[in-house]
Amino acid sequence: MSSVNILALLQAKFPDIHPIPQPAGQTRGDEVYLDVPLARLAEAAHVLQSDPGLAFNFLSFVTAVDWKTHFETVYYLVSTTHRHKAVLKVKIENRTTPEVPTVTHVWPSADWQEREIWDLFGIRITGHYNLRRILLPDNWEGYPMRKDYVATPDRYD
Amino acid sequence: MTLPLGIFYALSALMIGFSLVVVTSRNLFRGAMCLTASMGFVAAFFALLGGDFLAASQLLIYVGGVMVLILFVVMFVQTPDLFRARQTSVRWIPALLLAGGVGALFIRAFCHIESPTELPVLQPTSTALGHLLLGDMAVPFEVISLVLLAALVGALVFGLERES
Amino acid sequence: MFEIGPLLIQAFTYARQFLTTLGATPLQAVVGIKFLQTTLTISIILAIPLFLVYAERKISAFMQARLGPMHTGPWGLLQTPADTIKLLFKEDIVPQGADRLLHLLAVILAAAPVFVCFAPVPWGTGFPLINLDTGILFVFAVSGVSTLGILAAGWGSGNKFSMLGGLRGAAQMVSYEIPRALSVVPVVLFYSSLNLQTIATAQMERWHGWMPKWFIFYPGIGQIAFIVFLIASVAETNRIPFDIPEAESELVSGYHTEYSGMKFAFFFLAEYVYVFLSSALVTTLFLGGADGAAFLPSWMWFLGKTLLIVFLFLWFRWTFPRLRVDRLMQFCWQFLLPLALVNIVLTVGWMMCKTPSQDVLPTQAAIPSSEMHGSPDDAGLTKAVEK
Amino acid sequence: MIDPPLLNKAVVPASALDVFPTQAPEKGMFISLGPHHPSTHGVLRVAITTEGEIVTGAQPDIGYLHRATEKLAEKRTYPQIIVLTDRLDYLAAMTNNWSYCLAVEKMLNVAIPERADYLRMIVGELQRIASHCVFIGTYGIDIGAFTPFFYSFGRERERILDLFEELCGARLTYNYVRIGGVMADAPDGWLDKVKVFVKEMYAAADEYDKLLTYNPIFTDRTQGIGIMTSEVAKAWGVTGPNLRASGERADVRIDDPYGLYPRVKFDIPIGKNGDCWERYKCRVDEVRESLKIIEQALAQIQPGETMGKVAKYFRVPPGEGYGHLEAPRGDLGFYIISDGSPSPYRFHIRAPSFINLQVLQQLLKGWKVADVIAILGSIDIVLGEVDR
Amino acid sequence: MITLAHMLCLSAILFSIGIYGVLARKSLIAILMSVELMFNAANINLVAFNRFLYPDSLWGQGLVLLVITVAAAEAVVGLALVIAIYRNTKNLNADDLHLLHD
Repeated sequence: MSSVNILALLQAKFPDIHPIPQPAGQTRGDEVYLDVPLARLAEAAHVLQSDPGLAFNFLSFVTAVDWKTHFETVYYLVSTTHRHKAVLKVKIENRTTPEVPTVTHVWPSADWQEREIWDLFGIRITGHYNLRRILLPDNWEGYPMRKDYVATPDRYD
Repeated sequence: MTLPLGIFYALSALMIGFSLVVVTSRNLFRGAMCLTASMGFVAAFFALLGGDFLAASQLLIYVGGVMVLILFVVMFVQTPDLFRARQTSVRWIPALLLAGGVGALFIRAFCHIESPTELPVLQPTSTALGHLLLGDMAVPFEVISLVLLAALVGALVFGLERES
Repeated sequence: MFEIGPLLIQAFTYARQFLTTLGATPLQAVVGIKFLQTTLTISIILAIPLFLVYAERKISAFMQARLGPMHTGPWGLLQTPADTIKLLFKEDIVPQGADRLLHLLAVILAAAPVFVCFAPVPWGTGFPLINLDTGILFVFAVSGVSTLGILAAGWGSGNKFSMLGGLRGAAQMVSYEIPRALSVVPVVLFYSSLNLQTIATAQMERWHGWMPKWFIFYPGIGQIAFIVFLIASVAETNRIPFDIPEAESELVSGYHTEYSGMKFAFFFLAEYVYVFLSSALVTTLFLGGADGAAFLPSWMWFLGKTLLIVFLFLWFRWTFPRLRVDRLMQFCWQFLLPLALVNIVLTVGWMMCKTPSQDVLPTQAAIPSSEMHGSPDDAGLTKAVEK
Repeated sequence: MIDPPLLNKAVVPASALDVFPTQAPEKGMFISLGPHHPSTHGVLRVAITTEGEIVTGAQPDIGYLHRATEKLAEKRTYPQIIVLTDRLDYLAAMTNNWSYCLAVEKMLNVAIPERADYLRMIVGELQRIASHCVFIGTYGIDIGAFTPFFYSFGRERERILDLFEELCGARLTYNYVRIGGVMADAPDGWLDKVKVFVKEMYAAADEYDKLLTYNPIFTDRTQGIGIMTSEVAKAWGVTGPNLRASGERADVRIDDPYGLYPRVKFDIPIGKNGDCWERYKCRVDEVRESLKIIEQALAQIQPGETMGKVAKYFRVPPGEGYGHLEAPRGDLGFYIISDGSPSPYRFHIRAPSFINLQVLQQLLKGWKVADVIAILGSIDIVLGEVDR
Repeated sequence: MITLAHMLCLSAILFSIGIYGVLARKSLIAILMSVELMFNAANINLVAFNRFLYPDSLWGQGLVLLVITVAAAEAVVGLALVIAIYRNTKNLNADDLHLLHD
């Protein structure tokens, strides 16, 4: 399915979801890039997964990016039935207490990856059933993948 | 004291010691291990009294079978707090008196029993026991096998987990 | 041919006479000789694992496209002694949560019975070991004691994996003892004796003058009994494919997880001696014991057959995966046990057909008392004990 | 009691999963499997709660091998990152290199010389065989068979490592696939050696079948155990042989072709039920398919350049790129965001082992404790990639 | 020289230890174990009588074999009961088990 059809199907239900145009002079893949408002993510995820025309039944990966001014979470979706791909980007303006709703109800595969985002970026995943640090020790201070993270030298440095 | 009598007293002392641990120990597992040792000494007495087949059976059935079962159950049910709890009930004084009385009575009665001094040489008993069990004792033998079957079925029924 | 049996008997007779000339009473002399024999036997048995461990390492290496130990001594021959020395010097660790007494007792309980089990095994013609009338029953009874050692090890270590291993091990050993004992019943029925010496001697006859009358060659019955006994023996020794109690990939190391140093070594010693004992029993019960052509002495035949069965044990271990614990029990109760029972029925049927019914059971008088009785030594001991 | 087949047919909603258990449940037992346990394949800990023989909850606990690869990459130039990727899935470093290079090449938009692409395909498939050899051996050990390990790990994989050593000088961390091509052309006679190896590997695969695949004890322990339907697998993001064993014909080599895979013919072995045995069987069959691919690549490869036109020091144009390929353990992807500087602004790894491992939370439930190791082993994880 | 009296006194002591155990112990398993002690005391008696009074016959030993069998059956059923009780009440204290009492 072409990117136009995906957009049409989605925008019928969520008029505030927009495609992200390719910035001039920048490279990018052949996926459909969608800008999803933070508030609409949970509903949009449901529709993306259950709509037979979209049928994004496979969440390839979830990650986050620290843009210094704001955070962004990235969802890479694949439909194994229609063989099309989409990248959702959710902008999180609140930098002090960033929060994003979980998508584990829709795609269980987000489970640990969302925990990793919480662990490394400090973005609280609201509604996640088991939000604990996953890679770092439970008593770790700070969120190392943030750009402003200052590594405190330990005895190995 | 002759050598056999020395062996007898040594074995008796050990057996009684282990048996006492069985009824006094707080740790059930250790108690069961001591009971096992006690059973082994009973087998030794059987051997001393000429029951070679019997001694082997005692070892095979009691030590290798029944005691393993008991230890199994102990391992299933024993929780750490059971170690510390007193294992003796409040009735231990009357129980001690009763047991002592019965023991004293028996010993007093048995002390004066005369036994023959001339005994035949010990013979292997397996063949003769086989003939006895399937000959003169055939009826009790069969009845016992039925009892065993019933026990097996009963244990299975009790052991089945009821669907709640 | 070079038979050591008669030589040893001669030597022990001289030794007894020597003790008597020193002023010992007959009883003291008998006890002294028995002590000597026991010491000798135990020291021989203690050397078995040393050899078997090396054999296991080398054989498994050749099965697995590698060389095995090569550096310690020529072809790695000194590897096992070196390991023994290393284990002797290692620290003996007892976990904090362990029951210290049981932790120690378990090793003794697991390793000690196996030495006693060797008493009635006939190593060759005329070997001066104890000629027990209850031979095979005695071996089963005493080897059953080591189950307690496994349970005590599982409990005494204070570790969940150990406890699970101990429970599994005990359940497995108790279960497999049943088909193992039942598979021997046909042998006992045929030779109407529990005495291992009698069973071994009875197999020395020939069918049609050439075919050895070993029990394994009895059509049908012999093979089934042999297979059931062999499988149950592998299970009894806790080796792959039945090594559930010590399954490394599941239970870390089962009941000997918390053992180190020489205590650990003793579990292994017991395992290897059990392997040897089981093979010796297979040889005695099914392969005619020390029977063989005259160009080799009888004890060599016995040893050769035993080592062949030991090789089978090793071969199994390095070929098969491990059974799952519930399948293991299923296999025992639903396959081996019925098979052994059917075999007993077949045996009885065979015996009824072959002989007139009244002769199925030998009468007591038919057995000469000299045969029923042990060697002169035993008679002496029993008499002495009576006095 | 939980009925395992029922449980594993449908996706369990996340809310029905347990949080991390720290103590024994009221009825049952708490087993902490690992982190030092012989068959967790590294430093993985699985906290299991059981009721009798049945597993009622399982929570893998990871992070013991975390090396912050993603953070390290932000401080390194693009060619330097290849070295980091070697250390992710240390049993399949070639495909890691390749996947990363695919992502960067997409962003740079460089053309890869044909010979380099063929060499990549050959080493990639050899790497797949080597990785599956490790799986076959270690899975045998998990089930209790020791000998297959020495055949697959000590014999066949060793030969592949020898070939790699001859090719690039390293046996485990190759750094062979470079941005724009490969490090060096194959030495003289190397391709012939691969040809000889391929022939012998067919026989070896048959030998594994004899020793392990159709061994009654092995099939008894693995068939019908750890069943994962394709819905469950897809929902949990499982990829690679684990997904294919569930009956899904999903393979990046077909779905999203890269390199010169369109030029070769091969089958994708798929299973039906998605049990442990089929996950194992898929991998054994994949070894054969990889051999077919290598044979065709060897027939097609022509002499030529092995390095594209890439500057020694380069900057990647700003933007983002995602390159992925079919690694031995599944869909391995690298998501890179560049801001035009010599090092990436954000570097994310879609690690197949990490994502495959989370299905364990659902997969173990309802099976017997004795099956835990069989199921855990059949997922085939590498902790270097799980923890990154 | 071991006499009949020796053996009988020994078994009497063992038997009274068993009685004490049955009466004084709390745990059901311990009570079961004490019963086993009493069985064994009886067995020693039987074999001793056989040996000293009727040395030409084996009835005493045969009887002991039967007793051992019955004891094994008793232990199996008893332990099955213990397990069943434990499963239902999580308690094996004989003093606390009075389900039929009230």
